[in-house]
Order: sequence, then C-alpha cells, then structure tokens
Amino acid sequence: MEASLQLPVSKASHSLTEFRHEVRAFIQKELDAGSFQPDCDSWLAGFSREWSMKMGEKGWVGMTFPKEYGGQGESNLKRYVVTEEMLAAGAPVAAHWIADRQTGPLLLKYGTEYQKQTFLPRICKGEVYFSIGLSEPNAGSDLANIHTKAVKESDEWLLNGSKIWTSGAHLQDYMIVLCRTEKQTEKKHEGLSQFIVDLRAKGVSIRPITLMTGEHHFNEVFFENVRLSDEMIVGELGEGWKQGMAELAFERSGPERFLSTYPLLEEMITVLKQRADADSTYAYTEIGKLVATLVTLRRMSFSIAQLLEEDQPASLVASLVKDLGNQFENTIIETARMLIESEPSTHSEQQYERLLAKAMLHSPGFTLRGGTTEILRSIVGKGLGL
Amino acid sequence: MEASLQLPVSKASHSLTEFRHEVRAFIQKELDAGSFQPDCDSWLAGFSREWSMKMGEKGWVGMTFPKEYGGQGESNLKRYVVTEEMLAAGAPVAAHWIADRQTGPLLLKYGTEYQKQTFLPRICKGEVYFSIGLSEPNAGSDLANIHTKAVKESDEWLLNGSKIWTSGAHLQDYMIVLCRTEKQTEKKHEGLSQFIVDLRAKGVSIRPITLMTGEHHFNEVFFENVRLSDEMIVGELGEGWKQGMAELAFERSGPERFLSTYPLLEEMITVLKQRADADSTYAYTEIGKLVATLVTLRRMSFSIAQLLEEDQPASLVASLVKDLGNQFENTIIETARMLIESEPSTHSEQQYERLLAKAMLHSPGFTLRGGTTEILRSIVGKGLGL
Amino acid sequence: MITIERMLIDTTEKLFKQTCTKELINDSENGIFPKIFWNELDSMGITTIGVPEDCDGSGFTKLDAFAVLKIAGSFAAPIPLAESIIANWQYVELGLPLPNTKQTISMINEDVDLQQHSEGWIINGTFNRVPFTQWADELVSPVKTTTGKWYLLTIPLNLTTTAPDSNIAGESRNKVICQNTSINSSQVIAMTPEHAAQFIHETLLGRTMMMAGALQQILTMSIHHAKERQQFGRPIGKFQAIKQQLAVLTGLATSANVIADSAATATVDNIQFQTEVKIAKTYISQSISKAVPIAHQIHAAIGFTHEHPLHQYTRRLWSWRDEYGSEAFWAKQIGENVLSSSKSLWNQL
Amino acid sequence: MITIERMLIDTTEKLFKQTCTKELINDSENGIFPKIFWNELDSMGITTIGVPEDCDGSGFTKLDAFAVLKIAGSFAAPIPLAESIIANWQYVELGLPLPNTKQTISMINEDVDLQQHSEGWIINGTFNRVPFTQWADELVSPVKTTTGKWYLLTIPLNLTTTAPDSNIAGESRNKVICQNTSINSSQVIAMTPEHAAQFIHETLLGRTMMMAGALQQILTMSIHHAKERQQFGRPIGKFQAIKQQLAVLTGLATSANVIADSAATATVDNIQFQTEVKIAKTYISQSISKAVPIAHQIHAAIGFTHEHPLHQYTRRLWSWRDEYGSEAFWAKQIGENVLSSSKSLWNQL
Repeated sequence: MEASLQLPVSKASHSLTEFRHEVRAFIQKELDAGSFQPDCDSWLAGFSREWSMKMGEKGWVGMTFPKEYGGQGESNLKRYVVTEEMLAAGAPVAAHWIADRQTGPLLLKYGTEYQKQTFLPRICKGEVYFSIGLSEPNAGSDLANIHTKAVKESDEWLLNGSKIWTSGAHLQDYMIVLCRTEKQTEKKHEGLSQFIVDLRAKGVSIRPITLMTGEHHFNEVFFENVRLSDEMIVGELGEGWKQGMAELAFERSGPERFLSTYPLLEEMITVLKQRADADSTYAYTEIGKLVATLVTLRRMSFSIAQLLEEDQPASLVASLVKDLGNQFENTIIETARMLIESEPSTHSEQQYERLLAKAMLHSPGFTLRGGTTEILRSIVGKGLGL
Repeated sequence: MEASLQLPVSKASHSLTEFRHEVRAFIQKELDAGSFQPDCDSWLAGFSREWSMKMGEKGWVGMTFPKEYGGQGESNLKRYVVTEEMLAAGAPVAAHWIADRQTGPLLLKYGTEYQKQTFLPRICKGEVYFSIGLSEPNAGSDLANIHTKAVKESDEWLLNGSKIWTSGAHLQDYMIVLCRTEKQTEKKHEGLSQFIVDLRAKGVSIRPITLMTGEHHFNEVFFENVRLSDEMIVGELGEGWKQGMAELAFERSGPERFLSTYPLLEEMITVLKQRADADSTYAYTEIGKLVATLVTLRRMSFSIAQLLEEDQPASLVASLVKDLGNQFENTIIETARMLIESEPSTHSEQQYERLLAKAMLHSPGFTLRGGTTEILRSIVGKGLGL
Repeated sequence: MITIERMLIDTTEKLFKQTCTKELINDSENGIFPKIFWNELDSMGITTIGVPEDCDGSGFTKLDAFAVLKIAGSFAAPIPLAESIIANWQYVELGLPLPNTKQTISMINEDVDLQQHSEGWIINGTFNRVPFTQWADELVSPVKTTTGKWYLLTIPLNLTTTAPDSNIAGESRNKVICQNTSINSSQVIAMTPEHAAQFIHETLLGRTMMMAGALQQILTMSIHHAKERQQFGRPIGKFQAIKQQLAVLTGLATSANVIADSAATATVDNIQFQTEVKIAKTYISQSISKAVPIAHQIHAAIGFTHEHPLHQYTRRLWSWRDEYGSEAFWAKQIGENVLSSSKSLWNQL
Repeated sequence: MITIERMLIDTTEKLFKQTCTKELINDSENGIFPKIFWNELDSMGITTIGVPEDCDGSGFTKLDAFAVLKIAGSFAAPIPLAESIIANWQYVELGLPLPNTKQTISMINEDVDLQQHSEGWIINGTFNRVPFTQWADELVSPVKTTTGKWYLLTIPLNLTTTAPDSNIAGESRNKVICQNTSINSSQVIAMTPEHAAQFIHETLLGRTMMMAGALQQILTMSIHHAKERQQFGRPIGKFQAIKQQLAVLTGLATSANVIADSAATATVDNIQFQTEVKIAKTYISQSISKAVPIAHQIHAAIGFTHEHPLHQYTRRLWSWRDEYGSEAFWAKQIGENVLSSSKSLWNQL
C-alpha cells in the first residue's frame, strides 16, 4: 500500500472512554435543562456565546494548547472526543470553532509570544472568536488569486481589499487575513503574508451574504486603509501561503466532515422506533448500512487524530475522509426520505421534518466548504503521483 | 430547451401493438418448445445460426431494407419492436445483430448496387453475418489511430494490419474494415476508407481474445497481404472516417443499451413472487423504482427510433440513453443482490443465480462497448457547446 | 409549419420569461401574490386551457395545459395555475359551469368526515398542505365517505380555519381545518371513483410537469454558468470534470422531460394514464437527488447564495419531489402492482 | 524499529509475491491445487499463526494472522489459509491438540441433524458451499442441536458425498452431504455458544480481510495502469476524469482497510468484536459495487480479458462480498439491533 495511505488503527484508551462519558453527561444535563435544541450543521450555524463560554469553563476550548496559554495541554484524541460528542448532539459550537480548530494551532506554530499571550487565553475561555480570511471574490477554487494587499507606510501597514465567505465575521472578533505584501509576480504564491485584523477596527466593513436558506452566516468583509502594526504579522513576511495551506489541512480532518447531518440520523431512528410497522426489512437494512459507514468514518477520523498527535502527515487521508464523509451526510438525507414519508419544513411541528429541511437546505454547502469534491480528488490524485 | 435535446413523444399505433403481440407469441412458442434459454447479454453472447435463420424466415432481419434487396421496407419502429422483444426474452440474436443494425444500413447508404445485390438479401435471410472492423490494438479510445492499410497494386488492393475486439469474427462471414488508403498526415481522420473483407479469405487469421468470463466472443483479426478488389470498397475512397462514424451512431440508439440484464430482472420478479415474505416494502419499492426507470428508457429509446424514421439527428440523445441505460443494467444487478440473498454461479441449479452470475461477469463490458462513459459524456458536452 | 399549439407555447413562454422575475418569486415568498401577472394569464385564458370553448374555456387539450404547466415550473412561477386549471376541468367534467370564484385544490383527503343533513352537509377534518389558501375563495377536493361514495367538495375557505405552513421553497402550504363546517348541497357533487382517480392523477401530473420544467431550467442555468464562469483562465465548462457532470445532468433532465411528456400524452390516449403518471412522478422525484447536487456543484459558492436564482428552482425541486407522495410512496405502489400480478413484468408493460 | 510482527508481514508478502503468480491462480481454477506453495507456507508455520508456541503453534496473535490473511487476499491466493488457521484456533481453544490432518470449515449449519447413540454420533444434513473439500481430510463446523447445545464437529470427508459447485471466481465451493454419517465421540466436542459465535465471526472476518487485501490490490493495479497506459499522447492518469475516479477508488480501498484492521484489532481487545466484524463485512461488501466498476473502467478493454490479472481480483471480490452473508444480510442484523435497543444510536456506538 502507498505509505501515505497507511492508517494506524487506534483504539480508545480506558481513560479516554471515561472522558467521553464525562462529556456526554455534560451534554445530556444541558439538553435536559433545555440549553439548546439539537440541530444539523451546528458547527457552522449554531453560534452561541453562552455555550462557547460554558465549554471554555470546562476547559474544552483550545484544550490541546499548552497550559501557559490557558489550554489544558491535552491530546488531540481528547479534543477529538469533545468535537465528536458536540457534533453528534448538534450543540451550538460555531462561535469558537475556527479559533479552536485552526487559529489557535496557527498562532502556536507561527505566532509571536505577544500574540500567544494576547489571544490564546481568551480563545480558551471561549470568549474571543476568529474568522478565516482566505477566499476572495471571483477567485473561485484558485485560492492563490489574492488581491487584498497590505502596504507599509512608515511604521504601519495599510490594508485594502476584501475577503468573502467568511463565516460568522459579523459576530466574531478577529480575522486572520492572507494578503499581498509584495507585488504579484508570475509566482503568485510568493509575497503573501498573514495578519491578525480586528474586525471592529476602523476601515473594516462587513456585508452579509444571505444564503439560499435565507440564513446569514457568511459575509463579505471589506478593508479600506485599515491600519495594522507589525505586531499583528503572523509568522514570516512572505510566507503567508505556506502558513495558510497548513491551516487548511486542519480543516479537512475533523468529524465535522461527516457528522453535519448526524442529528437527523438520530431523530430518524427515534421516529422509526415509534412506528408500529411490520415491514421493517427496508428500515433495518438501510439503517444498518448507514451505521456501518458511520463507524468506518469514525475509525478513519480517529486514526487521523492519532496521526496529528504523532505529528505525522495526514492531509491525503483527511481528503479521503472529507469526500466519503460528505457523501455520507447526503446519504442520511436520502435514506430519511425513503424510509419516512414527510414534507420537510424548517418550521414544522415535527423535529424530524425540521432537521430534514435544515439538512437538505445546507447540503450544497457540504462539498463547497473546506475544498470542493474536485479539489479534494485532485489532492488525492497528486498524492498518488498521477 | 436545446433543440438537440427535444424528443418527440411517440406512442405506438394500434397496428404496431398488434405486431408486438405477434412477435411475442412467436417467442413464447419457441420458449415453450425449448428452442432457447433466456440469457443476459444475448445480443453479444447468444450466437445461433438456427435462430437467426428462423427470424430471417419471419422477415425480421433487415426488415427496414427495401423489398428489392430482400427486406420488408418496414419502419424503424417495427424493427424497434422486434429488437426489444428479442432482448427482453434474452433470445440468441448475436449472429445477425451487427449486419442488421449497422452493416445493412451502411451498405444501403454508401454501397454499390453490386454490393447491395450481393449481401443484403443474404443478410435478410439471416444467413450471412458481419463484423465491425474499427478498433485497433493499442488505439484505446482514440479510434482514429488507424494503422491497418490497403495499398493498391495494379488492379488489386493489399490489406495489412489488424483489428481488435471484433465480436463474433470467428463465427461470422465478413468484416467492414476501416483502413488507411493514403499515408497518415497531421489530419489523421483523412485518407481512410472502408472495405468489405471476406473473413475466410487467404491472409486473414483470427486469434481469440478470451474474456475474464472465460468466454470467447471477441477476437483479434490479422490481415497479411489480403487481396481486395475495387468492388469491395464501400462508398468513397478517403471518406471512411465519416462513414465509420455514421455507423457508430446506429450503435448507441438501440434497446440493447439498457436491456442487457433485463432477463435477470424478470427472473428476480419471478423469485420474489414465490417468496412468502411479509416484509415486502423493500422489494416493492426497489422493483417500483426499476420499473419507473425501465419505462422511461423505453420511451426515450422509442422516440429515438421515431427520430431515425424521420431522418432526424439523434446521436446526442442516443448517447444519453446509453449512459443512463448502462447505469440501469448495473442497478438491476445490485438490486437483485439486495433483495435476494444468493451466491451467484454460472452453473448453479437456479436460473436466478445463473443469470445473476452472467450479468455480473458481463457488466464491465456494458460501458466499454459502443463508447465508454467518458466518451459518451464528452459527446454530450460537445453537443452542449462547452 | 407553425401550429396553434406551438404559438400557445411560445406566447406563454415569452410572457413567463418577461414577468416571472427573480424579484417576483422572492416577493411571493414574502407573501406578496403576483396579482397583475395572474390577471394577465387569466385574461389570456391560460387558466382555462383544456376546457372546451363551448364551456367558456380556451379550448386546446389537456396535453397543451400540461405543456403550459411545464413552462410554469421552468420559471418557478409562484401562482396557482395547476390548481386552477385542474379545478376547472373537474367542474366541466361533472357538468358544472366554470366558477367565477378562485379555487385551490387538495388531493389528500383521508381523515375527512362528511355528513348529510336536511339542508346540506357538515364537514369535519383537516386538509393538509393546501397551496394558495390566502388567495383562493374555495378549496376543491374529492372526498370518499365511509360508505365508499365519492364527492367533489367545494368548501368556502372563509368557513374554515387555516394554520400557516410552507414548504422549503417558501411556498405556502397551509392546513385547512373544517370544524362542523356546513356547506350547501350544490357544493357537494357526486362523482365516480374514476373521476376521483382522474382528479388525483391530474394533480400529481401537474406537479410532475412543473418538476420537469424546473429540472430543465437548472440544466440551462448550469450550461450557461459553465460557459460564462472563468477559472484558471478558461471557462469551467472546458474542464473534463464539469463537462462530465453536465452530461449527467443533461441525461437526467432530458429523460425527465420525456417521461413527463409521455404521461401527459397518455391523458389524451387514455391508455394506462394512471400508471404512466405514477411512473413519471417516481422517476423524476428520484432524479432530483442526483440532479440538484450537480447543479449546485457546478455553480459552486455563488449558487449557494440567495442572490443567485438557482435556489428558487432547487428548493422547489426538493419540495415538489415529496409533494403528493415521494418516489418511495409511488414506487411501492408500482412495485406492489407488478409483484401482485400473475403476468410477467414484460407482459404488464 | 523493525518489530517481529513487521518481519512476519514482510516475509509473507515477499513469498506470496514470488509464488502466487497469475498462472498459479489460473491453474487453481482448473482444479490444480498449489501443493508446493502450500507446503512452504505450512513449513514456515504460517498456518498456525495465532496458536501459542506451547500448543505447537507459531505464536503471534490473531491480529497478526488476520494481517496475513489480508496479504493472502491481496494476492488472490487460491489456498485454504483462512480455513486452516481458524480450524486450528478452535482446536486449541477447546483444549484439543493441533491435528495432523487437513481441515476445511463451514459456518453455515442450519439444517444439520445430530443424534447421539451408544458408540458415537449420526449426522444428517448438507453443508453448502464448503471451500477446498478436494484438498481437505475433514470438515470442521460448529453445529447447534435441536436441544440448543453447540458442538464442534470434525467430519471425515471420505464419509460424506460431495457435489461440485464453485463461485464466479472459479473457487470450489462444494456441497457436502452427510447421510447417516457416523462419527465417533472424539469428533464431537461440546462448545459454548460464545465459542461458536467466535468461530462464526472469525470466519466472517477472515473473508473480510481477504476482501480488504484484494481491494487494495485492484487500487494498486489501477494506479499502475493509469501511469503506464498512454492515450492521446499522455498517461491516462493525467486526465481529470481518470484522476477523479482513482481518488474515489482510493477512498474506498483505504476505508475498507481501516475498518477491516479495526475489526481485527477488536479480536485482541475483545470489545464489541462481533459488531465490529459485522460492520466491516457490511461496509466492505457494499464498497465493492462501487470499487470494481471503477477498476474496470480505468483498465478499459484490456482489463476485460482473461489475459490480464485484474479479473482474478474482481471476480473474487464479487464472490466474497456475498459469501457468509452479503451486506444486505448483515446490514439488516445491524439495523435490527440498533432499532430494537432502547438507547440512542450514539449511546450504542
């Protein structure tokens, strides 16, 4: 087998399983108290400062960060357990998701001591949130097509341009902006740098992008002579592309790539259990197939968390999980339709119909975010040496 | 809608329906008499001189050819009915299939009076069979990559080269060979011509290509200084490519593109009916979906027959039918597996297990013959003006 | 030769293209009914196609009406065209005059109780997911009594309670509740089971034609987008992956249109009309789970925004495929019929 | 660090690669058993992996044995390796010495009747689709009596009648018929239901590991072909459509290997072993209907010939996915368990 496709089989240790039960008990308590309603795609759409701060209190945000920066110094596997339990429950984890998943690790790897001291403890408290600043209007899949630029004037930088598809920018605090700090040449991956930009700074304006669902999660963010100090440069000037791509790798590996519609699956099972239906071969078989795929994806994803823990490369396998995971998320929707006759509606009286409507309406996004199916498959193709 | 995608809805006339019943009654009589065993992919694998001659007697081979050449001057719609009934019954129609489907029409369009008089009446009797001579070794999808050549020496042509994937060449009489009659230039579609070649002539040798199924249907045919007279040129010298492509268009439109595994579907239904099984929602639903697709494909294919009857272009829609049809042929196999637990075997005591084994083993061929899925989709893409 | 039917189609298509804009559709989701558009269609006689001229209709055939409904679907038209046309047909077929009031219809009527008394009838029960109740004066629906008799009811909506609901395309699908609703005898017309079946299958086909039209529209949009949108310096339609996806989408949309047209033609021929309609609804509903993701994949992020009109079609397709029974519902019926017959499948087709 | 387990895998892989040629596999389909190859494996102790050294085995764990079976699958090895290993394990676990004779196994034993009498036992019934009966001396199978007790039978094949059959990969799968077959008491060993269940699930996992190996092999072959085969002047792997298909195949083969390995690891941990095995068999069987067409599509015509070795793997995958229960069979059981539980799915996982 290609070495890059070898995945170690990792089994959860006893203590990890105990930890999982602790997380699960916490969620159940909150559910019982009515703190949240399980929802599909909650890591994108479920923004709740209250919930994020509750998780911060438990030490479950930025939990892999070193203790000196407010983290718990815990393993990636433990973090994996938290994310998986939250997604399976459909808990509102969107606020801190990006900061926890990629901004924190980025700053830990490339940030200055000042940046780490300033931002990481507040991320861990679940009170400061970050946006991604990669995509630009009209760039499409060509991520390197960056026109936003920062120009040095005396001791400050002036940032001009715009970013698009920034999820939650209207509710979050900062954005990691990838921009040109040198003139564009033939080699468009060069001369790019990353800055931390305060989304409430002068010169920043945020325009909502209303989704086809009618919801507002995404934004276009404009920068007009936004002033940035040298302190806000992340890593090396000119190394922004490499740093940004490393950030993307964090995006594809997690269970959010196959659990977005899990709450629908759980609700579907609840409904099926209530049905007094003698003709059950169909339901048994289709649910059995979904469970087999779910377990397989969990095993793969957990193995990737293990690889990350060991600092092993995982981007190729992560792409596979995302591709398979997106298909699985859609298969849940189609199976639901086949097993339970209904007319989905976002404001139905039935939780089942609400979850189905939400899952369907969000489904075009599954393959768009974190790399389209084509891009993922091209990454795999390249990995195979084609 | 793109004009090229407009399909007229054609309903069978009363007389056509009566004719269908006549064909069906004939087949039933033969089935009762044990003349043949229904089989999957019978138009490729079911070679029976006896059966072809029986059909010739009924006037059902070359039935669209003019009466002066032994045909019936019947409509394409009537021919459609015959082919569909034969395929649905899994009757052994392979011997005359190519001659009836494409060689006859080719000769009618481009052949000399001598060629028409010589070959067409015997085709119609179901006693003379033709092979296709297009593909060459190592050419792959690049059909224009033709190295077989005919060189004129005094009043004869000397043919050298080879053809591959010629179904039934070891059992058939003639082949329409596409070859170079001029040196290859940059424009590799030019300088090609078609000849009628007697497969029993001196210099022709036939090497079987054993399939993965263990069966022998395909061959590699070698030509070593095979002598051809001018009389055997089909159409214009140098126009072979255009003529050959027109021939290919006949290939994609017929019901053989979605009925190859139909006998398995029929047998599956027979088995399901015998099962005393209360849990039938699964079977009902899956069979219902197959039937809906089958009827849709039949309507499309019948409309194409109508277009051909009216001399309208149909190659784009024919490509769509083949693509959808191949998927349908495979869906029958997978549905069979899901509804009826079995272990398929070509020599099982159960007709169901035999048909399933045959269908599976032949399945890789469905998308290979008559243009691969990629090629078909490229044709469609081109048709859409991409 | 330009036929009068061709002219009808062309004129209707042109009108829809001009009038049924993105904004008009968005407005309708916010509860604004496109009155002017509707009145224009009404005055042109589009709402009475398939009703003979001597019954005050516009003439033409049901086949032509279904062709018009396909156009309505291909423009996501937020108007009760199918509902009005089908109600009109039923009136005429039961020998009643065309109404001056506005009708919507329901084909789901399982839990409705109907009691005759001296002066008229009392109705109790709920009609679920009825389109356009805000606009209509009356609900028209066939109902079967406990004694097995069929009646066509015309229920004034002001005698009912409606509970708001909508599908995921933002089309209103309200609940109509009758609680001891009393209607007079002229509003309850006996009908044969055949008439009731015809009503049901025409309703089903109406929605099916609209799906075929909307599928065609997302294909057209996708082809257009693939030609216009540039990436890495060339139109994305030049990339093999996009080309292949478009080919698949073309196959789905074209086959959907063939089976929809075939079912519509069967109305005229009256041969196996009901089976053909069920097959069309099953086949097309099933196609949507393949077709919609492709259209969105080709449009990428822009097609996921409210700004772009793609969602006006894809959300309707998602809704319509489940309305009046999903492919699971109808496939089960088709399969049950096939497996209950003593004939081979081929002999049943 | 090179572990002893790694050395075992490397050595085995090398031996299979050298010995298990296309010709050897073709010969086996013509009834020629690869004796020399088998004897070499036997003398190396490969057939007793997972049996402790103090029981005359080669040591190592069951996990290592399953890893070896994956290699066997990845070379389409026409030998009774899974059968021998699993029979040996059962003997050892029931406290019996390793046999000197050759065993094949059966896990299907529904219609077998077992009667005890003074001198021994009488067996009546049929064991279907038993591999390698021509080669083996005895058939080993757990059988449940009508009183609900489990026994491990060792039936000398010369006391039975065999009827030839084979799967579509040309592997012999004969019927073994016992008609008043009389065996002695030492050939009927009482076992617990847990032992029987373990035997059944180890048998299932053996085939599953072989599928994972064969899937990996068709991926390797397809990558190789895509790099070597030229068309329109460049390797076909450069075409976007082929690249995308290979990526999908990679996903299928990689995920299959993960879940197979995960089930094999569960043997050691003994946690949810049976569930994990059913899941692995279901997931992988299901993957094959996607994976095999892709491999054939990439190989095009050449892969459809007998000459090319691809079919030696694809025909096995088609056969193995249905052996010991297809994904339909096992998915139904998994689903029934999930839906019968009072716990949420997540709490069952």
